[in-house]
Amino acid sequence: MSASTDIIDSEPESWFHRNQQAIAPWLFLAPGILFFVVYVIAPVFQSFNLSLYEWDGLGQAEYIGMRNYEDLYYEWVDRDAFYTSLKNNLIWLVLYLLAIPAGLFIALLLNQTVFGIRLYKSLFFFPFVISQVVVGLVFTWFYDPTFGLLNQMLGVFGMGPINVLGNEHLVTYGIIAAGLWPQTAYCMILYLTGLNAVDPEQIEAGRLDGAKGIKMLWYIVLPQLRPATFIAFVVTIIGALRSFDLISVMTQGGPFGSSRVLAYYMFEVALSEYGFRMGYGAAIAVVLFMIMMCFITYFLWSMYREEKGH
Amino acid sequence: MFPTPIEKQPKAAQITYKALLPVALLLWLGPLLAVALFSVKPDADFVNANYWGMPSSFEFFQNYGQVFFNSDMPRYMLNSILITVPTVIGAVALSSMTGFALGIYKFKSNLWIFFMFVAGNFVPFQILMVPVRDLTLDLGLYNTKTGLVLFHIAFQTGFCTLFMRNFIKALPFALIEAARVEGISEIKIFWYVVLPLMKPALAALSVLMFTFIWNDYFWAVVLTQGAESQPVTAGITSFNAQFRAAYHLMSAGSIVAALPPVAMFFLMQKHFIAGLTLGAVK
Amino acid sequence: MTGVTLEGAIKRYGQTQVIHGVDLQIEDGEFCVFVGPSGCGKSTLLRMIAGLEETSEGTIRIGQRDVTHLDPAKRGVAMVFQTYALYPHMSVAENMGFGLKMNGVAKAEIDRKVQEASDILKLGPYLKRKPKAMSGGQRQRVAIGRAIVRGPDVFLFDEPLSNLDAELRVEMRVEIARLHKEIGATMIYVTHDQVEAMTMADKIVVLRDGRIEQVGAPLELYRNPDNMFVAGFIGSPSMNFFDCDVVDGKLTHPALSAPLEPPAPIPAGASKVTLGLRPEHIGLDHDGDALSVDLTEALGGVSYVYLTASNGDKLIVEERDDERSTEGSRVSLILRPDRAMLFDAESGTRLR
Amino acid sequence: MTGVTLEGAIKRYGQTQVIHGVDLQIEDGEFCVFVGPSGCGKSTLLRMIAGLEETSEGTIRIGQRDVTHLDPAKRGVAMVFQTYALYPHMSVAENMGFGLKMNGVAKAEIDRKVQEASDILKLGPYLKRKPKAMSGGQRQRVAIGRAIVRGPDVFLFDEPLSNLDAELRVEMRVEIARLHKEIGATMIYVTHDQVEAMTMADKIVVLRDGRIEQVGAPLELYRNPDNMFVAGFIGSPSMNFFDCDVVDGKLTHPALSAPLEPPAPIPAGASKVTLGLRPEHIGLDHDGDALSVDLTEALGGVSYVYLTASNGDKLIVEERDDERSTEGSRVSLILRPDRAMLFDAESGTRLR
Amino acid sequence: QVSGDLSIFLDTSNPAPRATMEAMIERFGEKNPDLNIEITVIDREAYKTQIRNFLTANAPDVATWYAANRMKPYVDAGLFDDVSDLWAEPMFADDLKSTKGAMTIDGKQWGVPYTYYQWGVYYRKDIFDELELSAPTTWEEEKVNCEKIVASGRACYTIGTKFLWTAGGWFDYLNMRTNGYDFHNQLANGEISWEDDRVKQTFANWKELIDMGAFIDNHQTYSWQEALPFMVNGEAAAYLMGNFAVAPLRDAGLTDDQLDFYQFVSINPDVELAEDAPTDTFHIPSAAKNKEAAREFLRFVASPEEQTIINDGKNLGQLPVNSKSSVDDDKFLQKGFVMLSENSPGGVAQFWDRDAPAEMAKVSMEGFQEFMVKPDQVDKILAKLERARGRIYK
Ligand SMILES: Nc1ncnc2c1ncn2[C@@H]1O[C@H](COP(=O)(O)OP(=O)(O)OP(=O)(O)O)[C@@H](O)[C@H]1O
Ligand SMILES: Nc1ncnc2c1ncn2[C@@H]1O[C@H](COP(=O)(O)OP(=O)(O)OP(=O)(O)O)[C@@H](O)[C@H]1O
Ligand SMILES: [Mg+2]
Ligand SMILES: [Mg+2]
Repeated sequence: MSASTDIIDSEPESWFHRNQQAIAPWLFLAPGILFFVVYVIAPVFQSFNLSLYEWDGLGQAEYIGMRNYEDLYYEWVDRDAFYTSLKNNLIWLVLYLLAIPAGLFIALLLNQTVFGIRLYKSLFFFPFVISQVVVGLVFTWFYDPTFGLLNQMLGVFGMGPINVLGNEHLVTYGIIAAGLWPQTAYCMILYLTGLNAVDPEQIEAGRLDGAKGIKMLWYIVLPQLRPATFIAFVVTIIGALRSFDLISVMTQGGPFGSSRVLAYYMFEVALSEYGFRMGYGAAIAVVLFMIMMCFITYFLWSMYREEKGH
Repeated sequence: MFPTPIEKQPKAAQITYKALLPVALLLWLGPLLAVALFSVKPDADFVNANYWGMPSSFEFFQNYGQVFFNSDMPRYMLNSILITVPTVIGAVALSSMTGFALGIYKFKSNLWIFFMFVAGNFVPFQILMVPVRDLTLDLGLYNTKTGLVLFHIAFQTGFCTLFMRNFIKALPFALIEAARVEGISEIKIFWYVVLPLMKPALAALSVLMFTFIWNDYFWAVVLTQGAESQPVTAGITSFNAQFRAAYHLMSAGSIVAALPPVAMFFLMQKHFIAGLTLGAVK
Repeated sequence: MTGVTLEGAIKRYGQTQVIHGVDLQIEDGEFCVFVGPSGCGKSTLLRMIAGLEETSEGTIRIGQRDVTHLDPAKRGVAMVFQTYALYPHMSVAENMGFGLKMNGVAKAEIDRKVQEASDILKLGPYLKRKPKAMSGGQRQRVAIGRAIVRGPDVFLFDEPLSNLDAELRVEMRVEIARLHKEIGATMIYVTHDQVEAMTMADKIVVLRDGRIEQVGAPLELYRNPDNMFVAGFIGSPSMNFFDCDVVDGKLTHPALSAPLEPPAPIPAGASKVTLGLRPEHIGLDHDGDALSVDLTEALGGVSYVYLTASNGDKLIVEERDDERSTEGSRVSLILRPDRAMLFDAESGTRLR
Repeated sequence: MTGVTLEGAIKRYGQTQVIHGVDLQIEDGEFCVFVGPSGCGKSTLLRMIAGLEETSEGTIRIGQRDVTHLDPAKRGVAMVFQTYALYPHMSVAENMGFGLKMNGVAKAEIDRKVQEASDILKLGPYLKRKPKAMSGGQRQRVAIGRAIVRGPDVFLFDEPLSNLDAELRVEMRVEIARLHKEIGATMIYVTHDQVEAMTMADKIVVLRDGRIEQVGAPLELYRNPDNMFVAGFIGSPSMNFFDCDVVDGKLTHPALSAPLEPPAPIPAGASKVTLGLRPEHIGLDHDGDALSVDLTEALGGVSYVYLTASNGDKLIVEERDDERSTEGSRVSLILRPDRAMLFDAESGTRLR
Repeated sequence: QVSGDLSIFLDTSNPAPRATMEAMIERFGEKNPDLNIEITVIDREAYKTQIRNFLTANAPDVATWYAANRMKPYVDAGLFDDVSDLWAEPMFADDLKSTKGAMTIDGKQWGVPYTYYQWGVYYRKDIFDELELSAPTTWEEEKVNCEKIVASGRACYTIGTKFLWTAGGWFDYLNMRTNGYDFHNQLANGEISWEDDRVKQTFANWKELIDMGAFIDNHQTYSWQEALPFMVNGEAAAYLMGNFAVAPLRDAGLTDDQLDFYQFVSINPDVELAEDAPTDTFHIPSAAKNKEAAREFLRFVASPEEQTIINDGKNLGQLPVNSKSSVDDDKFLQKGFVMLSENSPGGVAQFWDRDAPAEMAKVSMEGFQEFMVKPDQVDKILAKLERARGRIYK
């Protein structure tokens, strides 16, 4: 076997070649970072800046300092739209989390190997694939006070019709229920894959230890589903804070603004028919961003720990 | 396996389970089935308050024909395709590169750049609304599919990078080292070694992106207007305005709008679910 | 009496039968090891005893109780898994006490028993730790502790040491042997490791394709195997087999310098038999010429010589101390006929 | 000349230094094995030679060339990884030819070289297969083939066999030894397997905490270790060490029935030394009374006896053939003084 | 004859008006064969948000919009072209005089109207006949009628307030009948407190109707179209709406024998009757590329012939803005025309959300909707509106 081949020639290397490993990552990153900075990172700061201005989107922006935030504060004090939006956002946050246990429940129901179960799983997952716009429409009809399926069913039980989307106390819950539908499906799939990854030997160890049913679930399975739960938690929180499509399609924030959330309110203020207070909208977005930032920080922090753990 | 496999349980439980499954499914998909039912009913059924009964006549072709030949629906669908496909290609291409860079190379700011993408992905996108709209206006891309595509690519790059980077990071690093020992340049490592290995991730991510983008409504409303460039999610609302209170047509329209992602899901189910769980986060 | 008795135990997965009617009696306090090639049904059999797999037919008795259809938790067995199967979210103490807690035992009682077990296994300092923060050997010890705490009649081990590295394996092996002596419970132990089986077992059960090939004490199997399978399976390096022709009542083979007096009577009419000789029972004559030395592997104290006969048959011979054959040289064999074994060429059963 | 020379090679990760100035000369065509406990820096050293880790200080030469800061590809080395690192999407032939193809070698040339390598490794029938469709041993052979195709001066192996099961490991071990003989290139091989090191190496490098403890031929290390670490590390079961008191120029220890004439001169003034004896170099006197038998492990051909001295020291003695000590009995040792070694009690260096 | 490209954005997305506009543009195209016309029809609701974008980004040559305050932000931002030159032409100066005021800001004209329409009460004559009622003219009659209708198990009025402005219509009428046209303008301009007693009186009147169950239930979930079936099915007897409601009602099967119209009743005899008659308009964006063709188009639209055609009963079914054109002999158009020209001494308002600034319109109409659901909360709602007034008219 010959010992030397053409690979080993000591011609002088180009600068690029020598520093390949240091430069390459930046070349690969450049387009992605460029796009991301221009369209995502910079706008975040622009929004912060804009929230100090009054601007109708047409003329010249006028610097007004913290006035937008003051206005928000007064809206809060007066229990006005901002208050409603923030309150509804909290309701969304809390109730949307129901998708997690619900998803777990369905996942447990479907984690079997009977004939056709694959089809069942995908059909149960189905709502997640559909656009929220369609989901919103579907649920609007479902809730329709005269012919909606809900009231037809209530009628069977002799209960009077309720106008879910027209009642300022029920409307948010009604929309959340619609949102829970696809979100539950999402959590379900996460849990199904999580359940797949549960160590069967631990289940067996648990059986030998006499843990059964709920006890098994609580003491052995759930702790192992922690990663799935964490992800479900993160996506649900994000989904709750971003909720826009459903509100826009189902109620447009109504009746009399009682189903607004921050995300919708800011759209309404900034870009809807009666809106175009860009700075004010930006201020609302900043508030929303701050809330989200808590969760982002938490998420990044746990990711950081994991990365360092390895 | 948890819960205990049903085969190991008493016969009675097995039968109950198997009987209950379809019932549960029907309840779960009830609202959708209702829409499907609506979409084949004649107009008359709604006038006669026959909302939930059997269709008095089966008007599948009539209703869907109306949607396809007598509305802007086909145009919206085409727009959706012209928006979704380039976005998917663009975002996946960009993020394969960023994912590669962040997953393979060790450099100081690696983790921070990665976190930038992740954090950006979770930003409530409403905060981007006003500046992005202005940017798009300034670029002269307002109300163009290109404007929408560019933004989607940029925004989705966050999620896709998270996804790709984690996938690439999980590849055996020895493969890269083996290639380096063989004197293969970094670009070629990316192209010939890593990219082929990412096929499952690429497939999963593409499918996932397809549904995300197809279903986008918010940005469609913010950055486009009119049948010329709006995708079907936004189109469906004006479609519904056109056929206000014509439930059979609205239902048919909704079903048509929902069809592509649903078809995608069923065809690529394996990839889709892999995508959700691999990437883990939306 | 808490021995384990299997009678005609059969296991089917759907159509395929994987355990074919096993009859086995394990005495109270015995250390019984299941060995056999991969896929022969060792784990399945063990799990049937544990109750983790249903028994399709036959009965399983623990002591006097028929447990064939009993719940695993009710059988009075404890199992130690290959992957330890510790609950990762519980501390060591919680892991060990979990079974008792599930059975509603009082807190104080649990603590006492956990303390007891951790004393036996020297786990005291680690009771508060999570399994993640422990080495493989420590984890396996916790898994054993968890079994001890439940005070079972029968301990079941499924390849408990195969995830450990060589050194730890030796250590834990000794530990388990000591434990058995200390608490004296019946133990059933699955392994594919020769050394473990030989050193730990009171009784070895050799399985093959879901059937028992032979049951016996380790050295009995080593010295007196019933068939070629057991002879080849027990002992490392494996026994050398020579397919000999029977000529005038003597055995001939290219590797043998001279026809050999058969070590056992040859059945009438047999023209072929298989001769078995262990590497340590063959010596080398360096003046001989029957075989060539392919390779010698010197491990320090011993070395193994790889030989090829003129008909291509390979064999391995052990050399000790400072004798070393050089590669490429030619040698012939010095046999110890008293240690040679004879097997039927076809069925592989031992001829005695 | 394509040996490998390391001069004062140092590796730091940030603040922590993991290789502390290694000087090593590996001759052209030599088979050199790195051994040492986990984390001692074997892989790091190998990867420094490959160029996959930067060398913080010192120089590395391959043949005459200083390659310390050269690109891995330019060093003329090929590496075989523990995990094979085959490109899963390429066929065997493509895997082997990939490096050449990427470097612009002509198709015909590639085919020729791949053919050549696959002939050496008997991979002919598998050239079209994907790695997935091959067994572990075959995969590792492909990985080696890939290395061969590049015709490197130096082959680097990082625990190439540790992912294989015991049988295959033996097979591949023999294969690599044969390969080395056939192509005669310099090979550096990292392993933690005693047997591999002993059987394959021309030269063993024993590492510990990033420093070389001893370099030498296998049997030399076995027979003539420089210090306690090497003596204990090489050989299985490990050498027994006795911490002896020096009384009147003789060695005393509770395990020894009588004071022992030291096998090597004791330094003036030393009151304690350590005596080392391998298990195979000790015999047992069953009429003695110095130690008690804890346990015997009978492996068939040999058995190991675990003994405890009156001061609690443990030791292991090998017994052969049919002698077997019974547990609980008392024995004393029969030493082979010519095989005994003496070590400084403090530093552990060999006293000769 | 003009040539080049002409791009027109329309918000007439409902089928009937859409067809009308498309036909009209086609006629314009026939007259100008060298002109390449492109039409974009945008959903009427969506149009309201999108106009800002396209006026700045990719402006068409002609766009529909609304008169009065509604066009002010765009005029102020310089997005609409000054078309005073058109209004100086004889046809505009003479024949369109009546709408000139609505098109004027800062003494200049910024667009050209193409239609307007009356508001009023459309009712089911057959039901009134069945209950032996006649069209009311006074508040008392109105309430008496309503009581009888409610007693018959029907609602007096259908309404869908999901998109809020329908409630604005009710407020406009009740307010203008209670306090008059000028008060309407002052309130819209933020010159009057929402907690003023006069405003409270308006709401008190409104509450009378609400309390007696005059309106259908769940109106907050319906759009105005979704509220039509109640009237068609006879579950409600009347609808306060613009004349554009006639077409869908007819389409739904109501004949002219069943459907009739009356002017909103007078409440406070001291104030003169005033009406809402919103004017729909065409504008030329400042950024238009083919302003010459655009002007030609506006002339075409305003011409008596076209005004006659597009506003006739088969098309828009509304009132022409050109005094030379003839009003269709459709009975509703006739009645409306007479009402606006002869029986509206107080003045003609555009509509609440066109006269009030957008933000105030939004907040107040939300208040109206809330009031219609929870009339007892009136004080709270008015306080809220008053706070909003303090914020908005700075
Ligand atoms: N769930 C199952 N369905 C069908 N066949 C199975 C199942 N589990 C095990 N088997 C089959 O039963 C046989 C025995 O498997 P078992 O796990 O008991 O082997 P083993 O002796 O423990 O092997 P190993 O040494 O590899 O652990 C194998 O042939 C296996 O393929
Ligand atoms: N990237 C790194 N950063 C910091 N320390 C490292 C890094 N890689 C290795 N080390 C340290 O260097 C030392 C040597 O590691 P190396 O992998 O060479 O050991 P090894 O001898 O190959 O061990 P093993 O037998 O377990 O493979 C270890 O203490 C390890 O912790
Ligand atoms: Mg097994
Ligand atoms: Mg290593």
